Amino acid sequence: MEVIFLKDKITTLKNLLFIIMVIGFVSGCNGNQNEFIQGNSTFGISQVHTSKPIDQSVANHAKEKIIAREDITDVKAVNTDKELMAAIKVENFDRFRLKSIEKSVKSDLEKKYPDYKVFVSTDKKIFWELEKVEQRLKKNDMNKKNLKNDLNKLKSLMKEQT
Amino acid sequence: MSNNQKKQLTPVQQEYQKLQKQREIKRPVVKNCIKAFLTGGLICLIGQLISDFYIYYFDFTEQTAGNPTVGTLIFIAMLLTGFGVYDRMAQFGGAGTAVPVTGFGNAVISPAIEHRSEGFVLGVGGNMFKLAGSVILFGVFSAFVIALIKTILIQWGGL
Amino acid sequence: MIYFWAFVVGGLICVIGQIMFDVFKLTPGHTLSALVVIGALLDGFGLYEPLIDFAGAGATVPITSFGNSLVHGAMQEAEKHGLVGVLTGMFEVTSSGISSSIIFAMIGALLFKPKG
Amino acid sequence: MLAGHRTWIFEHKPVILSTGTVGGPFEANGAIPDDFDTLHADLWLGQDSYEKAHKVLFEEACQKAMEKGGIQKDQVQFILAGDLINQITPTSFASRTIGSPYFGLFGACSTSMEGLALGAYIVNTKGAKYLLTGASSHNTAVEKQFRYPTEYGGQKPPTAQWTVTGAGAALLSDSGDGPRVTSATIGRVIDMGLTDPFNMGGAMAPAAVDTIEAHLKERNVEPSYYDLIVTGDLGQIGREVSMDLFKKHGTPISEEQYQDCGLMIYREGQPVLAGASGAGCSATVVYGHLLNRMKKGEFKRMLVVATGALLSPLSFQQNETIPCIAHAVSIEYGGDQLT
Repeated sequence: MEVIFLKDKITTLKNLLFIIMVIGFVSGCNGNQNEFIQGNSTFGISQVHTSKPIDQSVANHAKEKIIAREDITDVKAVNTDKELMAAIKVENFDRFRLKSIEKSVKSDLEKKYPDYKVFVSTDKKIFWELEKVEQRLKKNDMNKKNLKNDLNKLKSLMKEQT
Repeated sequence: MSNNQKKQLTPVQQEYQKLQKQREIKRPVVKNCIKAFLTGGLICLIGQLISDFYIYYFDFTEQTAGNPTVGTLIFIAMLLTGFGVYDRMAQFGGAGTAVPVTGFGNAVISPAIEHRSEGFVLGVGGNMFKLAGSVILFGVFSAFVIALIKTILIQWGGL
Repeated sequence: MIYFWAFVVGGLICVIGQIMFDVFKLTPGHTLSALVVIGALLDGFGLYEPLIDFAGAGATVPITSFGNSLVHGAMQEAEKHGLVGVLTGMFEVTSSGISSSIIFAMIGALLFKPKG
Repeated sequence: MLAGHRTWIFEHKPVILSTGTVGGPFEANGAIPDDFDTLHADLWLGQDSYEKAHKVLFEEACQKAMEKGGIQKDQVQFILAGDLINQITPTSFASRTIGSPYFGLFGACSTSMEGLALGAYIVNTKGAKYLLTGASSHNTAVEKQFRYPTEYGGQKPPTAQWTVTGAGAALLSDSGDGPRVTSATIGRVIDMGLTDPFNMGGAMAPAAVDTIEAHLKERNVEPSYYDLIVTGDLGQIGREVSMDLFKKHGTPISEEQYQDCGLMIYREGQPVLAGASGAGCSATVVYGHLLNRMKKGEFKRMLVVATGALLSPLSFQQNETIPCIAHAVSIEYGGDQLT
């Protein structure tokens, strides 16, 4: 019996493939929309006003400065007393120049905050992680040690090449 | 090359080939390209989803997520090949299934499964790379030449 | 947005492959070998990395990225060890594709019978 | 008796006493499943390799033919058969089981009629009383050898053909009742310089045309003498191209009269692209479907032209062209026959 339905199986397979494709397309477009909305709403970038454990005003200023650039759609940044770490999201078509954007942002920040060791990343992972750190800073459930550990972890992730 | 071959043909052969060409069913190039675009795009989209999954839930960056993504895609290719689905997908998708890394996986896995009847050493081992071997060869050799030239230019040319 | 571009760029690379199949009547072996060489060349000119930054998996999943990462591995080692690095660093980056293919092929051979 | 350069007229008209046809799952799902004696739902036939399954296919076809003809295997004098696998091992191994003296033949997909022509000649000259002839092919065993592993995702162009999983065997005898083999024309190797291994029909068509025209001329009959002129596995393209050639040469063969086994065995909707092919294609269709129809009286005379492409994976890789061959055998049943 199995044999006789071989042909029908193949057609179902084809249909299935087609449906998966359509779903893929639709969900792909949805993804875009979400991101698009996010991109717009981040004109008011997330600010972290806290002095505990470390004052984040440097990070906040840095964020304002970075977001002013046209090719950058979103930014997260955190600072300790010696280090400043920023993760940026780049406008889609400018992603072809990702490496040079990263470099120029880094050198800008280094000029502006010569007292800080600056780290800039375009990586999604760093972006998401920094976002988490910012959230926790906002909720005030972070101490100096925690923050340092987190940033160290991110630094080692950034150093890791494939 | 084909020009050279044409020259060696006798008039009778040339005449027949012309006649044959008219009757040959043409490959539906545009349709095939659209199918390849959709299938290939879908596989890459799935790859992106897997990659983001690894980045989000594990300690991988965009750079390092490549390895587990490739591994996962090849694992999926193994299942699809083993259950006899990948060749059916390929008849639809053409290059859309062959060009992504899943196609490379399929090219290694399918002869391995096929030649199991000749034993693990001579069959599976001996035939595993009979399709993918050329990809590795030309990839490695061209990469070698390119990297060599680039290194020499950087070291001595001060590029 | 990255999903959209991954789809489009990945799809377009496959279309190039399909054209090589159908218009130039190349076998899959020839086509894939040519694409790998193209990937290696693009990286030689420093063009493939920006494409990966732009399209993500759309550029890393097609076989062209195999050529790209071979060159990349070789260049990384070459920076550290000079010319010898070109030889030794080749598989530094790509090893996962090949090793997972081999491992899953063996597992596949143990688990499956060809279905025909 | 030789007529012309390469046509044998069999004055004693050897009889096809009985036939045996065996098919696989894909054939069971095809257009003529009722004309197979045995159909297997399992492509492996319970064996552990495709090649062994291939061997079993032919064994079963031979046994079926002997069973239906009421002949014991020690009464069979010769086996003339072949297949497509390297060194025709499946057929040789099957003949080991049957144990009769054996001629291994290779004519690619034309093997079925090569065997029938030679077998008829031997029986006609009293070289044997009972003789088995046949051919077989197994889709995946052939795919594995000639193309890619079966699970490999290679897209086949619309000119490609589907190799039949099947075996057909015929028991020939000098006396008895059944369709009779009346003449045969042996083909020449014809090469039109085609190189595409996914377009066999186009490459084989000139060989079929050459043999058919030689047969008609040397036997001195009009095409209308035959109710059916049936080619082995030209497929859609090969059939159309050969019709073009007939028109060009002024050979009056009509569309209805000119059929192809490769277009009969599967039904529409099966993913066979341009049609069926393989040594088992002409063997199963002729020994099953067509002889059954003949016995029912649907037609009286047919000319079977099995076509073969004599390439190997190696010759293709070395950029060689595809040489082709076709053998024609006329089978007649009832009605008046030429002497």
